[in-house]
Amino acid sequence: MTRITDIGPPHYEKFLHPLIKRNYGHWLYHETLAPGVLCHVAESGERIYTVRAGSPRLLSVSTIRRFADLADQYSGGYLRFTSRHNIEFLLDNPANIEPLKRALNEAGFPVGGTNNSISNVVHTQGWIHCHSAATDASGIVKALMDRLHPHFTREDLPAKLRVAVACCVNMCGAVHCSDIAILGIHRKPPQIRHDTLRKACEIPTLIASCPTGAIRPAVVDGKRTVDVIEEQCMYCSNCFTVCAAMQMNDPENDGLSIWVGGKVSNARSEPKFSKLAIPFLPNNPPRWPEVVSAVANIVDVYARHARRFERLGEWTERVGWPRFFELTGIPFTRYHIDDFRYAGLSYARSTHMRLRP
Amino acid sequence: MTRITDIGPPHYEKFLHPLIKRNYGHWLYHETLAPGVLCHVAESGERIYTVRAGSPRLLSVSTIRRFADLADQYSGGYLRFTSRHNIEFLLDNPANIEPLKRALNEAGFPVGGTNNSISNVVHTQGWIHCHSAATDASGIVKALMDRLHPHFTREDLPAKLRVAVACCVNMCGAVHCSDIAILGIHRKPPQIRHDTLRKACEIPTLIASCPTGAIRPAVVDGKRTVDVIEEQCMYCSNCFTVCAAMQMNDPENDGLSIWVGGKVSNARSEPKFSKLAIPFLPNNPPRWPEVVSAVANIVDVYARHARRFERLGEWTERVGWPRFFELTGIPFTRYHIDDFRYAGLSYARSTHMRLRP
Amino acid sequence: MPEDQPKPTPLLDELETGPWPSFVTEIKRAAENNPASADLLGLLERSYQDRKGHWKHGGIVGVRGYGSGVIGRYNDIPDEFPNVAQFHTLRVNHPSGWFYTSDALRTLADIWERHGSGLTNLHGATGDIILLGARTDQLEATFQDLTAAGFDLGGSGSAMRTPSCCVGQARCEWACFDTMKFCNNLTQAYQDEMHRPPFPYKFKVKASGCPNDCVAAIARADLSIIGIWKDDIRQDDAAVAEYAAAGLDIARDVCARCPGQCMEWTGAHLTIDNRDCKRCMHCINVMPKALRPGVERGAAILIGAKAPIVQGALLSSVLVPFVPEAEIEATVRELLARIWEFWDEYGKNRERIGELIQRVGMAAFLDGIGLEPRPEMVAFPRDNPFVFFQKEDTK
Amino acid sequence: MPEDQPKPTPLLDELETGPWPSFVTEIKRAAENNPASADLLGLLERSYQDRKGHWKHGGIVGVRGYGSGVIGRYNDIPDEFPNVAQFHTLRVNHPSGWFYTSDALRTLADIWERHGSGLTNLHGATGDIILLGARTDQLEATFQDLTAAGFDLGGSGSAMRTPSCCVGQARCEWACFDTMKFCNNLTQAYQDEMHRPPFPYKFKVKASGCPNDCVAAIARADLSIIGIWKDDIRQDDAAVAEYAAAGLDIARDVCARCPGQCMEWTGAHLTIDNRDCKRCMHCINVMPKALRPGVERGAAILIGAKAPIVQGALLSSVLVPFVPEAEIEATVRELLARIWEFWDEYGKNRERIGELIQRVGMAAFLDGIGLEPRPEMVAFPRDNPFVFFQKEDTK
Ligand code: SRM
Ligand code: SRM
Ligand code: SRM
Ligand code: SRM
Ligand code: SF4
Ligand code: SF4
Ligand code: SF4
Ligand code: SF4
Ligand code: SF4
Ligand code: SF4
Ligand code: SF4
Ligand code: SF4
Repeated sequence: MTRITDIGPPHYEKFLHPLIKRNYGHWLYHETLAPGVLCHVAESGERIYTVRAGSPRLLSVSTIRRFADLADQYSGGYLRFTSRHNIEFLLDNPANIEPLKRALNEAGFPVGGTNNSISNVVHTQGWIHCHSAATDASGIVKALMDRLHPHFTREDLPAKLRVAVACCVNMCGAVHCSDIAILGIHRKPPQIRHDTLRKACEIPTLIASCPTGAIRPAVVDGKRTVDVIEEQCMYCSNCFTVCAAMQMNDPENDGLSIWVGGKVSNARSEPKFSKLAIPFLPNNPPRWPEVVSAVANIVDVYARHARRFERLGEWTERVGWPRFFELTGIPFTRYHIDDFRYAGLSYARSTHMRLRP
Repeated sequence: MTRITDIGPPHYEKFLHPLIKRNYGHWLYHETLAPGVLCHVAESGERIYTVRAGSPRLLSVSTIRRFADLADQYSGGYLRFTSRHNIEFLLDNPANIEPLKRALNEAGFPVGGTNNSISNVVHTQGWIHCHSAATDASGIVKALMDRLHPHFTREDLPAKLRVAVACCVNMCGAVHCSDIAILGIHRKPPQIRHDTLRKACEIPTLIASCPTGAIRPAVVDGKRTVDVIEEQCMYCSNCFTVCAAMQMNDPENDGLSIWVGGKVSNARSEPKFSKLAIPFLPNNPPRWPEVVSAVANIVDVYARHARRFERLGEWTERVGWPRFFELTGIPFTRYHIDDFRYAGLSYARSTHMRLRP
Repeated sequence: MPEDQPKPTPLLDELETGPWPSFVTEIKRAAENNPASADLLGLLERSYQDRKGHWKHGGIVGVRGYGSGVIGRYNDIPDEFPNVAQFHTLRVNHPSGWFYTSDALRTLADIWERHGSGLTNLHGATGDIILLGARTDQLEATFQDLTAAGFDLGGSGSAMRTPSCCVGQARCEWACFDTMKFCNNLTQAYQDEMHRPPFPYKFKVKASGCPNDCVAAIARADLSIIGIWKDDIRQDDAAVAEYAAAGLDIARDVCARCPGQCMEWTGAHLTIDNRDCKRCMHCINVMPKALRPGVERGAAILIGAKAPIVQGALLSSVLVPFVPEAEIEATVRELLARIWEFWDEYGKNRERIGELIQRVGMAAFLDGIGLEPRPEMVAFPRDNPFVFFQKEDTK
Repeated sequence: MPEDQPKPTPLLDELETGPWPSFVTEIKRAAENNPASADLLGLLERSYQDRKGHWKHGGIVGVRGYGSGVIGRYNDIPDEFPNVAQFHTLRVNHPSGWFYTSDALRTLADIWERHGSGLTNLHGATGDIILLGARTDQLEATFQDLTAAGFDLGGSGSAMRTPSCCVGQARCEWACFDTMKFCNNLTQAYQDEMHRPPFPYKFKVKASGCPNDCVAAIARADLSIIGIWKDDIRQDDAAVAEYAAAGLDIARDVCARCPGQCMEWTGAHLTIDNRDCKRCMHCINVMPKALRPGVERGAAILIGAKAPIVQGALLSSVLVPFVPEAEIEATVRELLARIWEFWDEYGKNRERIGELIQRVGMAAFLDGIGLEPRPEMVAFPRDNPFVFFQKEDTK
């Protein structure tokens, strides 16, 4: 058998529902029938029904097979996943909607995530697979969504609310542009394993890897190695990426920071980066209670105060960040003031102020 | 006689109109009676009338005496100057308004500059007095205001329009936050007078003065001097400020750039920097026709298209900069794209676009 | 082989309670007949106890002839967890739009049950099917089974990464171009660049059918293709009236939120000054039955997004304001060739294209790839007066 | 002494035509009986011909015991224009608010006719009375005449510069504090810092009575004091109705332009949700008879504005969001002491305070001067994830 290479992925057409194929590019409008249930109407008058369910993203083959079975039973075998890791069944028969919803709920997969809800949490590997992780990702998502899932199954928020978790500042996923982002961080300079460093790493490459120039050559026990100027280290872990002897993990000092007000869409306002809300919360598995209640609090405050169709960052921009800190009760600290390249542009350069808290 | 020092300026109270003294801090509202004529009404019911006239700022003692005479005649001897170098006569008797206006007009000082007009042009020394000037200032202002003065004597613009001229990038005056700013610029690296450099300047200080590191030590004819890496020079003149042997003046390459859309006030929008409209126009005394018509064109386009109470920068932000370039006919070039510290933040980071010119 | 008695995992067990579907349950399901998954559970419990990860740097592992598609991974206490001593993931290129049939999913499940941990991510943050954890000696076999079934690996390392796209014209009325066709064609066109890393660093392409940007292209793709239209929003007055009748506050919730400040609702009639419309989608989003993008459709091409490491995060910025639908693919391919050439010549090692543009300046980059500067490329023209004039413009 | 026949100045003569008052006419007036002004005219004509300036670097000139207040100036063709071979300007501190009596102006005119060119700027961009051009040997005499008449020099060089302020409570209903009193007191308090340059670079203070900022404090003062109020806008409904009746489109021209998005006009009644008001002044500006700032008045203190040389222009940013009227002066003086101490310790030569803050970071600066961080100080909290944690906050 000749070895097959570079064939790329299977062509998507093979996987399209016949109704979709017929109406491809000819959709007219859509309606929401219930949270998690959409109906897209084609120019031809045909309708495709979508039932969306939450997924833990980390799926065993047995669950995959279960999804396949559900698809066979209710959607002619057609299904897809979304850009936020939800699963969507594509039905031509509306009579199958309720049975499918029941089956999904029984199997433990909540239906929802559409429109002005909290959809699935985009997240990363964490302790499941990544060497770089300052925290776990899946566990935080599970703990958080156990608390927030009513906002998944109901469309009860002013606008879409996108939550994301990244287990380190590499920020795999669009964490930097999320309504609420939970970010694993280090808070101590690398601990250097001088014994293994020489063998494992090239010292010049290592020194060059540090964006702040905190790493310099040193001699320890007569051997060439490096040391780190502590004040200059911003715990970015870039040195660890190029050299495993620069250990970043530190159970006491690693933890989570919370960022808010980012968005991706161009709807109304331009895309925005998330901004720091809480600089540090402890890494507290298995349920990260500090993180969960901090996020739930922010969601509550937002839900109560924002106007209709106002994303979290649009709300904070309208009412002002001081109001955000006041309403959430989160203390404003020196860490909230930027000190990076563009810091100056984040200072308040006007007298536009709401002076009565 | 003992030498008097450190007495500071005379106390302003000595110079206040008695009506002003009586109502100091107790003003209720104001009205505009005509362009250049304001009436401030005090809580007491008393009224002070202000007649404002344009001034060239550069005044001979004989003109100063003339103003003093006019004040004696019409405003009890009380007058002031504004933060934009206009002169204001303070009258308690409204019957004097018209005679004063006539007298001012006869003397060649136009009355106006209030509300939605072009007020006086804030400007700097230019060839009158400054060693650093890439152009003259007073001459440009005169030529420009000869053209724009109807906008001074009438309040016929959508909002205030503040014009400023600075004769070099030191930008004395609030040129960087003006609706329209005219800026004298160099476009060539300094010509080094190697003969005088050694005597006149300290080489290390000189090298350190260059923000881009373009200056390096060199030896010419066996003498220690410096040279300039041309590609790295941004013609900022900072080296010339510390060392006169770094000559910047160059009649062919010095000239003017035009900047638009800045503002200072917090009214409606936050204060803004002016943005580049035209990277270069030639230095063409005595009337700088290219500059005058470029600015007049921008004023015209603004006056025709902006909404009421919309400053120039607020208008461009609403309709978008592409529209500004289209309507004014000014070509958009590589020079309009920033390449300084914050450049990245000036790129268009959304799809918010008006696609039909 | 699993041990007779699975190690207790009290911390993880806690995460099997509660309404949200549990990844712990998934691992346990896989662990039922897979020793690697069982050890993964144990190792993860250890991380939960120790509050730190137990994975080490991956070495270079992969399949024959490919330089990417596999992330090597080893744990740091292999004696205790030997079945995950090697636990490499395969990134399998997903079908555009993440559409599947039940059979396709079963095929993947079967292959992965045979060769790996039985655990997956559907999907990875870049979009790949992540097959989560295999021994080195299983990589090639998995690969061969995958290609036999019509699947191939995605990108990793300093390569073209697996492109992704929104559902687009398959199920969305707003898609201004065929994102799935575009994505699939592009993926096929750059198989070599995906599988044999040729670049200074990673390069990602994502395509969204409209400015809602449902694949977050503007935030996380080096080249972001976002559908947009040029002409007027199509408007159905009767349907507008329906929304109003149904209680939508059009003045407050639509017009007042329009960033173009170009909508007016008289209480009976809606007018849009389309010239000032910023194509933000908001009014269309709120009234999908009444408003639709225009018919002169195409895409905007933006460049340079990335995560913060190490010079700060970037959003993509406008490179080409509008390309008509029919020309998108050709334009992108032409651009990619020029961009990659420039990057190859001037990019430093581990420098994303967005960082390179920031370093050399947008104008120099445009010169380099032969594009004219356009005002749509900037949010505003420069406000700093230090202009580097070019020799040819001076005397 | 003027030559018998003044040199022809055809280029400058051109600038005596046209409706705007002519500076050339002013120079000619002065030149009538002043040889320096006559030579200035000639030298300027030469600049107009050559299209370049003819002034050289000024040396250190001044009056006894002062390190500032005089800008030295020499021309580069002194043989041709000997009467402006030395042409130094004196910066004379203006009375706060630029108020004068006719007598005061005449006194200044007389002094300057005696000792200098007879030319002035009313006023310089910092606010001083500029006496434009004197020989070195006249500086001390001018100074003594000035002080005898109750005037003194302003600042120059690395000194406290002449503070300035808007007309404020003298003639403006919106002034939230007494800018003129503040400005005058401050000027008197820092005579030493003004006259004997003690700093790394220049330091400017400007005070505006309200957010309209009529002295551009936020754009060009190292310390910007801007009046503001804390409570509700005072509203006179009858007067609002008058404006509406007179044709003002309150919905479009006022409410829709309100950056706080907190105004509503029903067609009959105006409501302001004052909690969300950003104190921008717009509605008050448009309807001065109907709306007024509240009664709980004071000022915001902002720091750091400067022109672009050489790290880019800066606008001042919020340091203290609100100080009640009665405490403004004391607060500013206390702050100045701490700011100058910090600047003295950490500032580099020719580094403005705003640049220093950018270099060391706002947080470090606040630590240094003993102020607590407040959310009003930032437009938005940081978006970059690289936080330098302090030792005391970690374990
Ligand atoms: C299925 C999916 C695309 C895909 O190819 O997988 C999708 C599908 C739709 N999106 Fe989306 N969006 C999807 C991810 C996104 C993302 C990306 C993300 O979240 O990472 C965004 C950008 C989010 C952001 O700004 O941070 C996104 C921003 C929107 C918006 C703009 C919302 C806003 O007001 O900012 C709309 C318009 C709306 O909902 O009114 C929208 C609207 C829609 C519509 C209504 C489009 C249509 O007519 O079919 C679709 C159903 C919406 C729904 O879920 O309520 N979609 N949508 C993605 C579902 C993710 C999920 O499982 O929740
Ligand atoms: C006299 C003066 C203060 C002084 O102490 O000298 C002054 C006086 C007044 N200003 Fe001003 N402003 C004065 C310079 C400024 C400046 C500074 C500058 O131009 O360099 C600004 C900031 C300009 C900017 O944003 O670039 C300024 C921004 C305003 C504004 C806000 C305008 C806006 O919409 O952005 C107002 C409100 C208005 O006019 O509606 C205002 C309003 C006023 C009022 C109506 C205040 C009042 O109730 O008395 C005064 C008469 C206004 C007029 O000229 O129409 N004043 N005003 C200054 C006159 C300058 C001149 O001769 O033209
Ligand atoms: C698997 C995945 C996370 C996930 O759980 O889904 C992932 C995992 C890793 N990413 Fe990522 N990235 C993944 C999507 C992303 C994304 C999102 C995207 O592509 O849309 C980003 C942000 C966008 C971007 O590219 O900037 C992202 C930004 C990074 C970065 C920062 C790159 C930068 O230039 O800022 C790194 C660090 C690096 O390259 O050295 C990184 C590095 C890594 C490494 C290879 C760790 C490392 O330092 O070598 C991680 C391997 C984990 C593991 O053991 O499996 N990953 N990474 C995602 C890829 C799955 C897939 O192929 O579908
Ligand atoms: C006279 C005046 C311009 C005018 O025609 O009104 C002036 C004239 C000079 N300025 Fe200025 N500046 C004048 C107000 C300003 C202002 C406006 C202000 O104070 O409100 C600014 C912008 C605000 C600021 O301070 O940033 C200003 C920013 C500069 C700078 C840039 C400083 C910076 O940090 O960016 C320089 C360059 C320097 O200090 O080396 C400078 C330097 C100079 C020097 C001393 C030239 C030099 O390089 O040594 C000029 C002397 C000209 C001469 O021969 O008389 N001048 N200068 C103004 C002072 C008159 C007065 O006392 O009333
Ligand atoms: S965010 Fe960091 S720790 Fe998490 S998967 Fe990406 S690289 Fe690994
Ligand atoms: S963590 Fe980052 S800042 Fe700290 S030493 Fe390593 S590379 Fe440098
Ligand atoms: S702007 Fe430049 S040339 Fe003009 S006065 Fe100021 S320093 Fe001199
Ligand atoms: S003009 Fe500015 S950039 Fe050029 S050499 Fe002089 S100091 Fe350097
Ligand atoms: S990006 Fe636009 S076209 Fe694509 S799915 Fe989202 S809304 Fe539809
Ligand atoms: S698409 Fe956005 S900008 Fe255009 S009319 Fe609708 S709301 Fe306004
Ligand atoms: S700043 Fe305010 S208080 Fe001062 S003059 Fe201007 S409008 Fe009046
Ligand atoms: S002062 Fe400005 S923000 Fe406040 S209500 Fe008036 S317009 Fe709105």
